[in-house]
Amino acid sequence: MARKTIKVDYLARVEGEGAFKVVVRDGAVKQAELRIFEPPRFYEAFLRGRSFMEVPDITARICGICPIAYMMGSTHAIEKVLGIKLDGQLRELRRLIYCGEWIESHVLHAFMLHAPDFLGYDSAIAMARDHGDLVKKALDFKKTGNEIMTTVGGREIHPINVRVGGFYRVPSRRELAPLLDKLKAARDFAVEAVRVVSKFDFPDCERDYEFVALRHPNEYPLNEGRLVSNKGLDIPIEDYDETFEETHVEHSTALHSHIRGRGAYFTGPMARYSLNFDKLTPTAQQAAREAGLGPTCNNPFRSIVIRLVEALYAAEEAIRIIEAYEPPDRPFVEGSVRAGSGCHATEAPRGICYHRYTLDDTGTVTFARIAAPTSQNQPTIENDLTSFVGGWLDLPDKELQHRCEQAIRNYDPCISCSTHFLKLDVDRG
Amino acid sequence: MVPRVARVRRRTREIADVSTLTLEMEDGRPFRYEPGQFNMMTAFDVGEVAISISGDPDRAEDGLVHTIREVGIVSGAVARLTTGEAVGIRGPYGRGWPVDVARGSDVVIMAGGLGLAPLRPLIYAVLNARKDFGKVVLLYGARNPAEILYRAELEQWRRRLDVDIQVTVDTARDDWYGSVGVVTTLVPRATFDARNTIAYVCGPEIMMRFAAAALRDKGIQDESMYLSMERNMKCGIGLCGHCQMGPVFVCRDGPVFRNDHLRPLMSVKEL
Amino acid sequence: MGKKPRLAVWKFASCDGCQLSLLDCEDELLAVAGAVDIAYFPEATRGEIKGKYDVSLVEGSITTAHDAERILDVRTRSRVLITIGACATAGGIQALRNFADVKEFASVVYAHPEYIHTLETSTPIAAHVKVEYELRGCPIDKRQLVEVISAFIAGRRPVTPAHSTCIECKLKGNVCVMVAHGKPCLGPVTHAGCGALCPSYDRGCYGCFGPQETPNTVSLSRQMAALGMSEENLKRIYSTFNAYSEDFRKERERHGS
Amino acid sequence: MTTASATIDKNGLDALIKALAGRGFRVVGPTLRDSAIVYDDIGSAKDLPEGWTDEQDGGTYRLVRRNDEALFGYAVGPHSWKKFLHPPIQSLWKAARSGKLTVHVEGAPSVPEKFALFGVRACELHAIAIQDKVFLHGPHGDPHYRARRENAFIVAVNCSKAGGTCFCVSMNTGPRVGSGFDIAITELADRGRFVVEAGTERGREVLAELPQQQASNEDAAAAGKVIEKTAASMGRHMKSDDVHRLLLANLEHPRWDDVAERCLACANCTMVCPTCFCTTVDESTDLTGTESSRTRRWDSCFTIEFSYLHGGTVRPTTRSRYRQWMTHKLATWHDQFGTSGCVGCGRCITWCPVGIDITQEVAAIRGEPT
Ligand SMILES: Cc1cc2nc3c(=O)[nH]c(=O)nc-3n(C[C@H](O)[C@H](O)[C@H](O)COP(=O)(O)OP(=O)(O)OC[C@H]3O[C@@H](n4cnc5c(N)ncnc54)[C@H](O)[C@@H]3O)c2cc1C
Ligand code: SF4
Ligand code: SF4
Ligand code: SF4
Repeated sequence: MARKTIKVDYLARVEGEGAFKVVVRDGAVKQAELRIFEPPRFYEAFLRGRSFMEVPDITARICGICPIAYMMGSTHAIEKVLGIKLDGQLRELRRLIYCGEWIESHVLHAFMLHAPDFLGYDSAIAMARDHGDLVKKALDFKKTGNEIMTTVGGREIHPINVRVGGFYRVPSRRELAPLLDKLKAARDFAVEAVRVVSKFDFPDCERDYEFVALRHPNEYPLNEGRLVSNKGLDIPIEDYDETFEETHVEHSTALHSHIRGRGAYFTGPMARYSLNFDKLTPTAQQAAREAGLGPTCNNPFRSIVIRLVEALYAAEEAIRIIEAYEPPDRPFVEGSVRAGSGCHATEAPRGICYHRYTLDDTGTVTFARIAAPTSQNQPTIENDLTSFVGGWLDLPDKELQHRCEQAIRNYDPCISCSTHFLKLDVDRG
Repeated sequence: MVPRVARVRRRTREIADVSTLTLEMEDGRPFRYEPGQFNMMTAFDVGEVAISISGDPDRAEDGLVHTIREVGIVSGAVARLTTGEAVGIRGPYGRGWPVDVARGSDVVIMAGGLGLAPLRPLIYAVLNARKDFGKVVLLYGARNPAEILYRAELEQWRRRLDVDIQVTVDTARDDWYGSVGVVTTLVPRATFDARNTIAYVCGPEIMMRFAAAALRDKGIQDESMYLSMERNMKCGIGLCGHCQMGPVFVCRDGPVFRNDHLRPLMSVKEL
Repeated sequence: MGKKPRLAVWKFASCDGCQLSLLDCEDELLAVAGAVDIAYFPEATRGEIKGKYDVSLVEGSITTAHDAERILDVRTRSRVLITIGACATAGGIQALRNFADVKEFASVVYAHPEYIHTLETSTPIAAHVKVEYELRGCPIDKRQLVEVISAFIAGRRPVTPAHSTCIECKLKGNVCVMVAHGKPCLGPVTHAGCGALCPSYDRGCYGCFGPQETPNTVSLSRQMAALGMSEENLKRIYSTFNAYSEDFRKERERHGS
Repeated sequence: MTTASATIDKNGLDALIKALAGRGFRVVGPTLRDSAIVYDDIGSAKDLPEGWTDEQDGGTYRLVRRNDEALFGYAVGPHSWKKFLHPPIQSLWKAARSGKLTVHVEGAPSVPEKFALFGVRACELHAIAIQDKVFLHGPHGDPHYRARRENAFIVAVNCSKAGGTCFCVSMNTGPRVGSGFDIAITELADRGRFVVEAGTERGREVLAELPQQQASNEDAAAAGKVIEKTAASMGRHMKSDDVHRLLLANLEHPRWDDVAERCLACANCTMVCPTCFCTTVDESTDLTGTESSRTRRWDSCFTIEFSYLHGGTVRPTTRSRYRQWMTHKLATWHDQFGTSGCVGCGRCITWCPVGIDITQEVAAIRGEPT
């Protein structure tokens, strides 16, 4: 049979550029490929030769949606080389700024990118015409997240106040205080938001994932913890390289990750939630229960609910931190520059973000490796899609394409960190 | 610092990129000014620029007249205002052409390009009191025939016979019967009594430099020459500092200067 | 005002941060959407109006042959083309490849460099097509973005001064970090726009808005060296997000290859 | 006008700040921030930089501890009072538009804040007097400046320490405060007292409320000594009597090229100078096209746009821009306003990131060894 390739429209509302290709043979999906075209930018190559002090500012530029994640990963990894461990208020401030990014990123994804799918709009702007109040409140929520980042970090995108060892300047109580009322309003909205999205029409779907997330004895994981999974993995971050492997496939500039000897795994909000439900605040737990979620969730279509539960958590956590805040005596801790290698992983809004650096005795980077969440999830996304598309093959192409888009958006694939437009290619053989 | 609102009563396209607006102040009162003064004109939403008044000072009740060349965004927005539209006016500002000093003397008026606009109120003032002055000569240079400003009016004045009007263009095609060459080439041919003449010059800075030199060659002293300068202006009233030229504020001390004061300043590069 | 102008947002090699700035204008976003037709903005909408656009905001640099073609198409479809951010305006951080061997870079990052199709250089949009206006910053400042859009709608010149960051710093009442704390700062040679953020946070500017209108990098470098900056660090400080802008590139070269 | 002086102690000084606040003034004065002494709101004597001083030189400023508890033992810092009287950003007017034809313009109200400027030095009094000439005494005044200025209460301080870049003596502007204040203070740090005198009736009224003592002859003499000592320890000197002629006769001096090689055209000197007054205006519009406004903002002759005329800029080179700045300060200011534009405060020297020194530049043009 002649090869027939159906080209469908671009996929929008994902951050980054890519395409989706489905190969159909004999009425069954043979292969689904998430192609990531984001032009390579070679961060790991040009980080070599830079001073350790420059790394957070440079890695922030990997992604405009989650710069804090890259700043946190790199600072912590380098701090391990320099023998720095932050505690007290500096550690809290780092959690605070990360909460800002979680709120910004989750609310952006949930309301600006994902909710329009469920409600049948092209965009949040179009959605605003009928759901003005909801969109406005969501924008305010997002703005509050951004304001945390601007207050602590200087600006929301590529903050300038994060450095190895802490911050350049720490905020005063007076500077943080105005955030409190906004966060409290945001928290109230978040409870409502969880309820609103929980009523969306979700397909039934239970996937069997190996969830991988950080777990910390005392808190919902952001910057610290052990790498654990629901299938028995429980390792220190230092064992990441031994445990996970990245491969390079032809159809993508993002690298694919697997657990050595086991295969695909899934990181991100669903994994974090399912592995750390007990560490959520009572309000967040209750909101989740009322939304019909159990302590674990295997339905990727419900990820939007989980994102908002996490945003709710982040708002409460931010409130807690600000209420207890006392400015530390110094904005940063100085380490001793020495040769060595250090790695770290943090929980970016989209999942585990791993960094490893080797420095020479002048503090110059000689080796850098960064594993972004989207590339870790790519094999899982492809597996899921292969399975979903099978059930949709009878749909008209336009409808099929729309379904695929929606399905891909479940994973909030920040393609620019690995990689925009998703072009759907259906090769029906 | 707050503009008054005026309304466009009439807009006339003079030449390709130059229009004349006749404005009416919103309070309905005539706008009085001296020849050579300017206004700060605001195109609302766009910005404010310095524009000379180009009307007849003795007929202020006929409206406030400005002639504007569209060179950029703000001047473009002002020049393209249409009948009825609002425009902001601050002014009149600056020291204009001293008319009285020329009573009893010959008058030479030299204009280059749009420089004719700020000189027009002076021409009206002189013509309105024609018998107070000796010979009146207008030397005008434009880039090409299509660029000649106020053409109909120039014709009218020419027909009066009591003014000597010479027009030249830098370049022309065959259908131009007038003179070709820069405006300074008109000076040697003009007839006036150099020892008893007041000259008024306006045009691009480089043109004014050469014009002043040509007039000097003809025997007119710098003390008897007046030139109008342009400098960047943000306030028009000596507070913003932008229009400084050495010791002077062009907006406040000028824009019209006697050349014995101006020449030393013009001779310093990038002053 | 007649018909609403049609706005398109395009992405080339970048981190998405600059276009995200538009979504980060939470207070103005709906007003912007009311004032212009957002005709093409894949990051925010799957709706797409085909054809020509009154204004295109272009993010990202040109790093692939495909993108070099695509920008030509964007140009022909746009009445006014505005580049947003350091990538689009100066090549971005990825332009560090312009000083290196791309093959070697690819081999460091990818197991199969042969799968990677990329140009030897990362170049600004203006190196490929005519650009009406450039908005600086890594990332752009969202107030400046709203300013540019508002100015475009009103038909006025946007207020985005090209002078030094120092002026903004002083307008804010900051204490100079270089003079009072001895910290090297690129503020004097850096284009204004950010509101002098870094000095407000007690650190020297690292030049993310690129060179100001008349930068004297030679004199500043001399002073930073006097403050203890090594040649190597002098080279590094000019080698970031605007490394490929002419002024920073030349200064970079003065500090060793 | 001065009256027989009295002395007050720190409590008296504190009472003074509170008395001013009680009269509805927003009291602003020297206080510590970001390792410098800036001018900002002060609520009590505790907010003053007790026991601190500064070390200043071309391009450098460092705070250092004094070995006493002096409250005014430092020279001028990065701020000047113009930030209050001639603020960096001033709204001028707003216009509301309905339809294409109707525009309603409303001037920004000049409801002034009532400032009490606390701790104004002699050079700064002169600087304020100079800005008065610019903004009040010309043919067109600035209503916003006028409103703030007329309300301002001035507490001056005689300098007890010359800064490393000070040269008020050369400019005949200090260190002794002459006129233009409501109250003047001289700190006798070693005695923990301040000699105070009133310069105006309202100054006298305020002083009368403070706990005080008659100044002894000894205290008065000590105050005189403090000022004399300051005058004798200026960090910089400039021969200023002929500087007008000197600069205007040397507009093509090679030294301008030399300074252009060093000058960053960053404009810091103009921003910190207490007399520099230049501004530009920004138009802004909202997204709905119904409102626009104009705002005035500090500008500097070091920018390209400053002298921009269609087709090019009058001063494209740093050479001509620096020359404009310096000749304006020291020479053409005399022609424009009948006074020097420089009061010898030294800020432009200290806060120039590369330490360009106006006194040295003058000396170099004069042909003195620098
Ligand atoms: C005293 C005086 C009288 C003038 N009279 C007239 C007149 O009668 N008719 C006329 O068409 N033009 C006149 N001009 C020139 C007119 O002001 C400029 O053409 C206008 O400012 C250009 O502004 P723009 O924004 O359109 O152009 P752009 O080139 O975009 O200029 C940007 C900005 O620079 C400044 N600027 C640029 N050129 C000049 C200039 N030549 N003079 C002052 N500021 C400038 C303005 O602030 C302007 O907004 C006069 C200028 C002065 C100083
Ligand atoms: S101060 Fe400099 S580096 Fe910092 S945000 Fe501004 S332009 Fe960027
Ligand atoms: S020119 Fe310099 S020394 Fe003179 S008043 Fe201004 S800042 Fe002070
Ligand atoms: S003199 Fe100094 S402060 Fe002034 S513009 Fe030049 S470098 Fe900047």
